[in-house]
Formats: sequence, structure tokens, C-alpha cells
Amino acid sequence: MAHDVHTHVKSQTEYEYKRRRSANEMRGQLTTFAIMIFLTLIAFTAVYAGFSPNLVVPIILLLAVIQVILQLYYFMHMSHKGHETASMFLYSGVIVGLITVLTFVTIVWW
Amino acid sequence: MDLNTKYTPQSWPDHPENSTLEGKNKFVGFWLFLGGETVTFASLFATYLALKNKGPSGMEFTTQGLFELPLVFIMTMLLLTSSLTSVYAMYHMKNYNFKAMQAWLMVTVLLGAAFLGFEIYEFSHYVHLGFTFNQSAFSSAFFILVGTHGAHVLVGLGWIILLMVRNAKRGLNLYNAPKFYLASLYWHFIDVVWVFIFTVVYLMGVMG
Amino acid sequence: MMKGIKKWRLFSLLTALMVFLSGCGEEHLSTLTPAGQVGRDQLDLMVLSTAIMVLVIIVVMIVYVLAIVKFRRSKVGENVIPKQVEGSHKLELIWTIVPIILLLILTVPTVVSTYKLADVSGMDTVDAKGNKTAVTVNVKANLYWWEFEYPDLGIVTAQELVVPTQEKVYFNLKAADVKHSFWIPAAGGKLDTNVDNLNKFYLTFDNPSESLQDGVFYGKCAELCGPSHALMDFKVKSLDRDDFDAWVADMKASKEETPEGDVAQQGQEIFNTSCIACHAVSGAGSTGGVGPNLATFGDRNRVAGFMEHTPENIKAWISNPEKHKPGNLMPEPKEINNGKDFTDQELTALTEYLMGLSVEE
Amino acid sequence: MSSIAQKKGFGATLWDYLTTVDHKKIAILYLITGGFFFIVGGIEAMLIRIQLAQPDNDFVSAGMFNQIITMHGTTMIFLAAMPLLLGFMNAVMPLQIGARDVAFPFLNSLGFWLFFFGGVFLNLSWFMGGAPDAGWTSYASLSLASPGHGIDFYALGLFISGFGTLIGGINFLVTIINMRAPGMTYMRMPLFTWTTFVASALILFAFPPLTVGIVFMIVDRMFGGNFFDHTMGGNTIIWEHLFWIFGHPEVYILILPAFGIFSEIFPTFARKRLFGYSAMVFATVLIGFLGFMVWAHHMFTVGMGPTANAIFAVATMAIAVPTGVKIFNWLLTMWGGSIVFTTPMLYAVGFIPSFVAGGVTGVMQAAAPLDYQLHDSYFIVAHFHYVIVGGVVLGLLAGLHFYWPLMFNTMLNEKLGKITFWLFFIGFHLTFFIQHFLGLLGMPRRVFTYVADQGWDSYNMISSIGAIFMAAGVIVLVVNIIMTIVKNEKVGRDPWGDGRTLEWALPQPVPFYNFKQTPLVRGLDTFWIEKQEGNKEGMTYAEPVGDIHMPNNSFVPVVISFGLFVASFGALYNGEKSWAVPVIILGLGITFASMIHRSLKDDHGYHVHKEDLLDDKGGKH
Ligand code: HEA
Ligand code: HEA
Ligand SMILES: [Cu+2]
Repeated sequence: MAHDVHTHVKSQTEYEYKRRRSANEMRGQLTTFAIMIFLTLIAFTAVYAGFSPNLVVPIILLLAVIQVILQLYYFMHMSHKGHETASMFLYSGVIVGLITVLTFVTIVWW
Repeated sequence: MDLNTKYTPQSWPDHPENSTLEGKNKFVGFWLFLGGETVTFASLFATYLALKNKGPSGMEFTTQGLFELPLVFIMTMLLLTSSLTSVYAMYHMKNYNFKAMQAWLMVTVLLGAAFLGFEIYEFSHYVHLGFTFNQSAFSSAFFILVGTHGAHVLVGLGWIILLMVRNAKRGLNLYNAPKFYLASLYWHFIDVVWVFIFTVVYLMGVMG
Repeated sequence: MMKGIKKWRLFSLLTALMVFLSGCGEEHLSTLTPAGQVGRDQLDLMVLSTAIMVLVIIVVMIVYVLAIVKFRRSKVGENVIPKQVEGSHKLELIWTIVPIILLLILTVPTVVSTYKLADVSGMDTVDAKGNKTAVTVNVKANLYWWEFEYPDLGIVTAQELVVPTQEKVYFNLKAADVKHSFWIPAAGGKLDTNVDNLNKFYLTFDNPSESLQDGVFYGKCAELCGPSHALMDFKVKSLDRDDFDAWVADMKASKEETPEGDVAQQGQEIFNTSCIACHAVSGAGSTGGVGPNLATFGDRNRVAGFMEHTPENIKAWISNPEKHKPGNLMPEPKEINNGKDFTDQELTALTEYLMGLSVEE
Repeated sequence: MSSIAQKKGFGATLWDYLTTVDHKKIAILYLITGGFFFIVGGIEAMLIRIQLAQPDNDFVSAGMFNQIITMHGTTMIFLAAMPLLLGFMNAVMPLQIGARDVAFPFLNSLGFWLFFFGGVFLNLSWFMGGAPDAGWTSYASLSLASPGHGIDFYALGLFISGFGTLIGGINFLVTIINMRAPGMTYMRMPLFTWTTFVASALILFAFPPLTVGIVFMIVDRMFGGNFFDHTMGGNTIIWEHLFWIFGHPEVYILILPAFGIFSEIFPTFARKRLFGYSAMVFATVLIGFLGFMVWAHHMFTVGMGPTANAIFAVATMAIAVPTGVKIFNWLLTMWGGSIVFTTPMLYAVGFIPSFVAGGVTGVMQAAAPLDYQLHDSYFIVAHFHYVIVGGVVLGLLAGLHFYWPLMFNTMLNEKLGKITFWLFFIGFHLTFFIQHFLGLLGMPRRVFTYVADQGWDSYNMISSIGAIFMAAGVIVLVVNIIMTIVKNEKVGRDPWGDGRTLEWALPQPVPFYNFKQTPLVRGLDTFWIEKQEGNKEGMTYAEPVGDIHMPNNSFVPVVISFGLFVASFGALYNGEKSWAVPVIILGLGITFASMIHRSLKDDHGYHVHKEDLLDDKGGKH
């Protein structure tokens, strides 16, 4: 197996382009972060506001799912290519996990 | 891989985390591990949900009586922010800026440690109330779920610190870049789990 | 021609199977000789699924035998390179769809009887006077013995369940210590007795059990529960409704019986100092005994659920329970008899007394 | 057992194996340890059958019997069948896909040693106050009530060895994902590699629930937790769910690699390519997927309610379909081929009717109302020995004969091999066929004895006689192995003459770096293609000869595992002996210190230089 990495020295423009691109991406990450904080705030206030749990529970669960998707796809770069296997296995785990949770809240009693 | 190769920002690859075979293997292997971790935590959550508020007859502890949101909110903010700082660290890693990366990791570690400190405070508070690990099925399930997450935070901190120390002199290379990257993935995953903990355990808890 | 052979084979195999099966069941114990509707439903499912499975096996075996007979190298030739066939969509489709059809045939009765057998709504029906119409038994499984309480009738017994025939008998199942499982093979499938919840189901019995080899059906614990799990047997007596009502009345009346004869009376005294703390001797009452209720002891078919009902075995049991049922909770004589073993004479007296405990005339 | 190693002297060889990170040597370690545990589990099985041969037998006591069945089940599943399969995966899979090693050689070794120390720990219970006695399923109410330390050994032992298995699973997955030779697309992978892939994925998702369940058991028994204590609000059904969420996929973890082995054997000895390759791959994946949806069929009598029972019944039956696809594709592989009955092929041919018989009884059990009768009776024992012995063990024995020349460059004696097969095969059917009827006649499983005259006596005797045949078969096998090792007749490359996949193209003994040059894969059954085209070397290369990078040996995995082994003793005696907590700390200290030691050191391995490769000595070692 080829263990030596072929180092490729970028030209100045290439390099600057790359720097700019990742700086842009980093700004995107900041937005993601802001959204996450915002979602958290909504979740906490929704609970504080004291609406009926039947309403709030689905909402905060949904917010949590959105927030996790942001983490996974942006902070953990799952949106980048090369993550096909990664996401396949992660989702398989999620499916198994969901089935587990589902049974435990339905057919485990008392 | 030749370790003696010295990189410059210009020659540093775009994806240092998986530009070697070892890196690729680690990268894929770690994601698979996270898939397994998902199932681990799902099992813990499932058990917690099944045992929530269950205890010996006449138990006075309930999620509603026990949990206090302000503390949880602060903890959540700390952990979320630490997630962002580790993104910054990886940003500088990709730019081959070792010093900045170490600095951001340092911030991450501090935030994580603060989080852990609050968690320890919270646990000891419960223990003082008499809500100990052995008190009921509910307490066992609670401490195991949240404690397992806490243990992950601890391991994450240890891991990042170890990496920072061992590489302080070596600097960045293609042998340790994947390790930094994985540590940050791990850190994000801890945050993912926490999002569900604060939602399912605390928020849904105070609502009863 | 080919088809004819297949049919003939199927038929002969099935008959052979049936002969084999019917030839070797003990009527009081075998799942193949159902005592009531529940067992029959389950046997029907058994026969249907067996038929499907035999069909599957036959098909597989035909292809299999032909393949290994026709295509052995000694026949085909040493140096032949067979055609490297990639596959066949048509065949794949056939052996996907045919099994699906077979499974659907099995699925329908499966689902139907799953719901049917789980229907315990009849448990709570009451007649005009507000009395429960059906017999309900609360089964409590203890480490190696069974308690049967009839909450609506105010009686309780142990080790030998008594049920009426020709009607649904409902059960509430629970374990007192660790998990067990309640199984009367001839009457129908089992249900677990968990420690943390109540399970409910019903069974039916067509005929009185009198005509059976021992006059009773055999019941088993089917869930590993400790060293003597194997010995946690119980017996079931089915009586027609009149006899059952009579038995219930006798049970209710079984309060204070004075034993007949000196020996038995002496036995009662010993019993009252050593054994009464755990064993009740009256059938009227409710659950809660530390040990099995002995009101019907004299009528029983077995000692401790599995030993033949002889005076020798009763003595053997009392003088050393641990030897016969390892891990059971009955104290050794020394612990209940002022630190001494029972003498032969005392054992005889106890036996006499116990044999006299009877509600049946 | 390369000849180089033998010349080095015993101590050096031992050290070599203790520190090795070479997948081929780790495979041998798995084979030896798994084989040893198979004999142990087999001896336990013989004790069971002796005890049950006649009614009212008192060959072993009641408590002892429960320990024996528990250890028989646990040993056979966790310490024999699974490690043996992991052994074959290690030995064969990297060679099949043209890799130099697995993705993480160090972790590979760590996985083995965790399994090893876990298994040893579990079996130490025999000598330290009694083995676990609550059945291999260790249902919570009984396992919490069980006195002594047996269950603690069970929980801690499986905890440690479970981590080993998990590591192994991840390792194989990454290897297959990242390290296939050029041209080896997913749809060109040999079926054994495919089944390794799916089985490893099942390991990845099935072991976490088991681990979680075991942690609950450990804290409940040793650290005052309340998960399963219903007086404290706990719930025993949680254990049952967690165990079976793991337990059912586990049986497919066992059977799929065995399917893979057979899928290699049929084409080889029928000289015909696997019929319906893509359907086979699809069926494998589907079985793996469905395997996670059906676990509650072990719990039909628990009282989950009719809806849950019906759903799980139907889901379970669905698995018959993809399994049937596999069976018919194997039959059609033989059809039109040129079949030669070597020992491995005998096993493969014996497997088909045996497994189908076991599979269809599984479908019968899936019919929930019928299962109310069958559950926990000897019918179940018959079912799972038909699928496990008739499927997995026949697969292991087939694989042993088939891959022996690949692993050791010698060939097991064919005549003895066939004697083993017939003894084992006849004994197997004799033992277990009759048990179906025992179940139907009302005999519960896990009984240490039974009262005479319930219609079970002669059946049990027949069953026990069958077990003797199996034992005789295994003894002949052991003799065969010893004779083969003593004779040591080398056989060289492609000993079966009809090898189809890449592993048979390698020179024998396989060099420690596997492939001098990375091969180029030009289709399914690469080696067959090259042979048909008259390529003497058996491979086309994807790269010129160059330096090969190899990982260094390491003793650290042994130390890490040993640390956990030590800590387990502390946990076991927690709250009972004053030295318990210090021992936990000491053990974990050893483990963490060695892990930190490992990560602080840069370990870049070494290179085998081109010149050494060309003069055919193969560098150092
Ligand atoms: C390698 C191990 C293995 C395998 C492969 C299987 C395969 C299957 N098993 Fe089994 N099983 C066990 C190991 C295994 N099992 C063990 C160890 C236990 C007991 C654990 C314990 O309690 O200790 C158990 C218990 C068990 C139970 C619980 C019984 C009980 O305790 O009450 C059930 C119930 O549904 C079941 C079902 C099945 C089914 C449907 C399959 C299917 O996958 C089988 C599919 C195969 C076929 C059906 C044959 C080939 C198909 C065709 C030729 C096509 C046409 C077929 C039809 C149309 C039917 N198994
Ligand atoms: C991989 C799994 C596996 C394998 C291979 C086997 C193999 C065998 N098993 Fe079993 N078995 C289980 C898994 C397995 N089993 C499980 C999970 C249980 C359930 C446990 C529980 O209830 O909790 C069980 C339970 C079980 C029971 C039921 C116990 C009970 O419920 O009371 C019985 C009874 O007959 C039995 C018998 C056998 C026999 C005769 C073999 C034979 O095939 C064994 C063949 C092997 C040998 C015979 C080896 C012989 C070796 C020698 C004689 C020594 C030679 C020595 C030298 C040369 C040094 N097994
Ligand atoms: Cu299963």
C-alpha cells in the first residue's frame, strides 16, 4: 500500500483561494453556532413558559434533532463528501437505537 | 509516510486528517465507533425512560422536584461553546497553524472542565439531598446515563490534553493530524449526546 | 408423474409423522394430545406449520439429491470445466415469491390466534348479581412450589390446581421471588410469571381428568429458577362444573377439622408447634403463605410436587427436604423442632396427620 | 507455525506470538484458544448428556448442573464459536481482498487479548467458588438472586471479552472499506469477505446493548444499583430486552460467516462460480438488517401483549426468505457443476439439510401461539443446536479443513477428516433430532433431572448416545491435527487445485507482508480468471515492487488486557474484601498507563526494503 503521501505544493493563488474558502466556511460555522444557541434558547423558554407538555415535548424533541443535525453536518463535516460510509453506519446506529427506545417506552411496563 | 517532511501552509494537504492510509483508517474506524456509541447511548436513554421516576414505594424524588434548569442552561452553553472552539481549532489545523490550534484546544479544554465541574457540583448536590446512586431505580438510571456522558467528557478532556502535551514539541504532521481531528469529532459527539440529555432528561423532566 | 410421486411422498411422510407422534405422547403431559381449545388451537398451528415445513424440506431435498447424484465429478468427468453460470433472475424470483406465499399462509392463523389467545376480557364479566361469571385463579410461583388462589371464591390451595371443565379458566400470574413460567403442556402453552407485573391468560379443559393415568394433568415450571427448577412440578385436576362447585364448598368448609385417631392427633400437635408458622391447613382464605397450603394434602397426587404420594416419601421429605429439592426454603427439622431431628415416631404421627388433611370425601 | 518461527526456539516463538500484530498469527491464536474452549464446552455438553441419559440420575448435583449448562452455552457461543470465526476472518479476509494486513494491527492484537483474558477470567469461576448458574441468558431476577460470585464472573468476563469482539468488528469493517486492492469493488468481493463485513456490522451494533446490560448487571450486583430490583423500582424485563437485542443479532453473527465459508467451498469443489452472486450479497445484507427487528421472538411468553407478539412473529418469519434464497443459490451452484467430495465439501453438503431442518423449526417457533408451547422446552434446544451445530459448527469444521493449508501449508488427512465428518454428522442428528419430540412431549429445558415414566426416558438415552458419536468425531479430529503437525508435509500454493479467490494465489507459506506487490483485481474469482488465462503467477499486479511498510510488534495489548483482568478481581470482591478497591485502581492503573505509554510514543513501524523483497528472503523476521 502506498504509504508515502505525494506532497503537493500549492501555488500562491491556489493557496489564497483555499484560505479564503475555509475562512468563508468558518463564518458559516459561526452562523451554525448562532442557530444552535437560538434553538437551545427556544427550547428552554418553551419549557419555562409552561405550555402543555403535549405541545412542548414534540417541539423540543424536534429542536434537539435539528440541532444535532447541524452538529453532525457542519461541525462534524458530514456534509462534505467522503462521509458516505460514515453516515451509513451512523444512521444504522440511529435506526437500531430508535427501535430500542421505541420498545422501551412501549412494551416495558411499570 | 516520511515524518521528517516539513510542511508549510502551502504544502499542507487540504484534508490532513485522511491523506494517509492510517489517517483514512482512523477516520472511518472512528465514525463506525460513533455508530456503536449511538446504540450505547440509545440503550441508556431507553432504560432511563423506562425507569424514570420509578423507585421504592413512597419515593419522594421526581424529575420535577429534582432538576433545576438554570444550572443545566449554563452547562449547555458551556458545552455548545466548547464545540465551536474545537471547530476553530480544526480550522487552524487545516491552515497548518499549530499555535492557534493549540490555543483553541486549550479554550475547549477549559470550557469542558468547567462543564464537568458543574456536573460534579450537581451530582454532589443530589447526593446531599439523599438522591444517591443506590437510592432507587430512577437514581441509578439517571446517574448511569448522565454519568456515562460525564465520563465521556472526562475521557475527551484527557485525550485532548494528552495530544496537546505530546505534540507540543513535535508540531503538526500527518501522523498526528488525524488524531487531533478524531479528538474533535469525539468532542462534537459528546455535545450531540448532551443535546438529547438536556432535552430528554432535564427539559422533559421538569415538565413531568 | 413427477407430481404424483411428490404428492405420494408428502402424504406418506405426513402419515409416518402422525403415527410416530400419536404413538408416543402421554395424554396428561403431551402437547400433542390437547386437553382443551387452547391446546387444540396451538396444535392446529403446529400441524399447519409442520406441513409447510415438510413441504419446504421435500423440495429442497429433491433438488439437493439430484444435484449431488447427477453432478459428481466421477460422473461428469475429471477434467471438465463446467459452464460458469452467473445466475437466473427467473429462479431468484420463484424462490423469493413461493416462500413468501407459504409464510403468508402461516402468518394469518398466527396473528389471529395471537389475539384470540390474549383475550382475557371475559375475566371481568359479571352476572346480574355482580358476581364474576368465570373462574379466575391467581397463580403465585414461589421457589419450587405453586400457590393457587381463587379470589372470587375465597379459597386457596397449593401444588394441585383444580379447575372446572368446559369453560374458560382465567389466570393471573405472578412470581414471588424470581421469575418462573407456568406451563400445563396438555392444556396449552405457557406464560411467564414475572416478578414485576401481572400476566393474564386463559386455558380450557374439555373433560374431567379422572380418566387420565394419574387422574391429573402435569404442570411444569418452564423458566430456569434455581437448582430445583426441574422439580417444580404441579398437578392439575379438572372436574366438571358440579364436582368443582362441590369441591369449592368443601374447601370453604375445611376450617377446623379434628383429626381422627390418636396418632394423627399427636401429629397435629407436632404440626402446630413446628409447621404451622409456614403452612396453613385450611383451604378458606387468601394468598400469603410462606409455604404451601396443606388443606388438600391428603388428596394429592404427589409429595412436594414430584415424589410419589407414599408415607415413606412424606417422611423422607420432612426429615430432609434439602436432599430432595436442593435450594428449597423449607427448614430442616432441627431448625423447627428445638434443634432435634424428628424421631421415627414423630414422623409417623405427622404423616398420619397430613394424610388425613383432605377436602374430598 | 512458520518454519522460521520454529527455528527460533520456544521462548522466542512464545514472545513472538505474545507481541505479534500480524493478522495471520493472530488468526492462529484465535484458532488455538477457540479450539481449546470448544473442547471445554464440548466436555461440558458431554456432562449434560451423561446426567440426562437416564431419569433420576445423580451424576452431578442440581446446582452443579446449572453451572454446567450456563458455562456450556456461554463458552460455546462467546469463547468458542465466535473467536473461531474471528480467527478465520483474520486468516482469510485480508488475503481475499489483497490487503497487507488489517486496518489496525495493534487493535487486532488488543482485541484478541481482551477476549483471551475475558475468557480465562470467566472460566476461573470454576476454581473460585462456583461458575455462573443462571443460564447463558442470565435473566435478571435469577441472576440477582444467585448467591456466590458466579454471575459476577459472567458479567465481568463477558464485559472484557465483549470489548475485544467489538474492536475486532470495527477493525474488519475498516479493513474492508479502506484496504481492498485496486479493482476489488464491493460487488467483486468474495462472499466470505461480504459475510465478514455484515457480521462485523452486526457486532458493532449488537454488542453495545449487551455491554450496557452487563454494566447494569455489574452495578446491581457489585455496586448497589437498582436497575433490575423491582422492589426499588427496577425492571427485570429491561435485561431481557437488552440481552436479546444483542442475542438475536448474535446468532447471525455466528451463522453469516459460516455461510460465507460455505459460499467459498461450494464453488471451489463444484468448479463453478457461485450461482446468483448479487442475490447472495443482497440476502446477506438483508438478513443482517432484519436481524435487528426480531429479538422479541425470544420473549413471546413474557407478556408483551398480542400486538407486540404479532409484529415480532411476522418480522421473524420474514428472515426465512433471504435465507431460503441462499440455500437455493447454493443448490444451484452445485447444479451443473463437477462436484468432488473432499472433506470440506462433505461438511458443506451435510450442512444444507441440517440447517434447513433447523431453520424451519425456527419459523415454527416464530408463530407466537405455537411458541407458547415450544418456548423453554427441548424443542428450542433442538432448534438451536440444529442451526448452530448443523450450521455454525459444520461451517467451522469445514473451514478448518479448507483453510488449514492456507494457514499452515500442510493438509489435514482426508481419510481421518471424512471419518470425523461421518461420526460427527450421524451423532449430531442422533442427539438433536429426537429432542424435538422431547419438547413436544412436555420436557422443559434446563432441567437437571426428570422423573421416570413421563415418556422421555428412551429418547434421552438415544440423545446421549448421539453425543458420544460427536465426541468420538472430535477426538479423531484432534488426532488428525496432531498427526498433521508431526508429519509436517508441505503442500504449497493452491493445494485444492480449484482455488478461485485471491488468497489461494499467494505463495506458500504466505510471506509476513502477504503481497509483495499489490494485486490488481480483474473480476469476481480473480485467481480463477488468472488461471483460466494461463497466468502462472496467479496475479496481475497493480504496482511495481517497492518498499513495504510494516507495523512493529507490541507487548502493550497484553498489558492493557491484563490490567482489566486484574481490575475485575477487585470489582468482583467489592464491598467484601478490603483489598478490592485498591485492586480495581491498580488494574485500571496498569491499563491506562499502558495506553498512555502507547500514545505518547511515536510508533511508525518499519520498512521492508525493495532489495530484500527481490532477493526473496523477505526482510527481517
Ligand atoms: C446460528 C444460530 C441461529 C440461527 C441461524 C437461527 C435462525 C432462526 N431462528 Fe433461532 N435461535 C438460536 C439460534 C439461531 N437461530 C438460539 C441459540 C436460540 C435460543 C436461545 C436461548 O433461548 O437460549 C434460538 C431461539 C429462537 C426462537 C425463540 C424460541 C423460544 O425460546 O421460544 C425463535 C422464535 O422465533 C427462533 C427463530 C429463528 C428463525 C425464524 C430463524 C431463521 O433465521 C431461520 C431461517 C432459515 C430457514 C427458514 C431455512 C431455509 C429457508 C428455506 C429453505 C426457504 C423456505 C422456507 C420457508 C418458507 C419456511 N429462534
Ligand atoms: C455454539 C454453540 C453450541 C454448541 C456447539 C453446542 C454443542 C452441544 N450442545 Fe449445547 N447449548 C448451547 C450452545 C451450543 N451447544 C447453548 C447456548 C445452550 C443453552 C444454555 C442455557 O440453557 O443457558 C446449550 C444447551 C445444551 C443442552 C440443554 C441443556 C439444558 O437445557 O438443560 C444440551 C443437552 O443436550 C446441549 C448439548 C450439546 C451437545 C451434545 C453438543 C455437542 O455438539 C458438543 C460436541 C463437542 C464435543 C462432544 C467435544 C468433545 C470433546 C471431548 C470429548 C474431549 C476430547 C478431548 C481431548 C481430545 C483433549 N446443549
Ligand atoms: Cu432469535
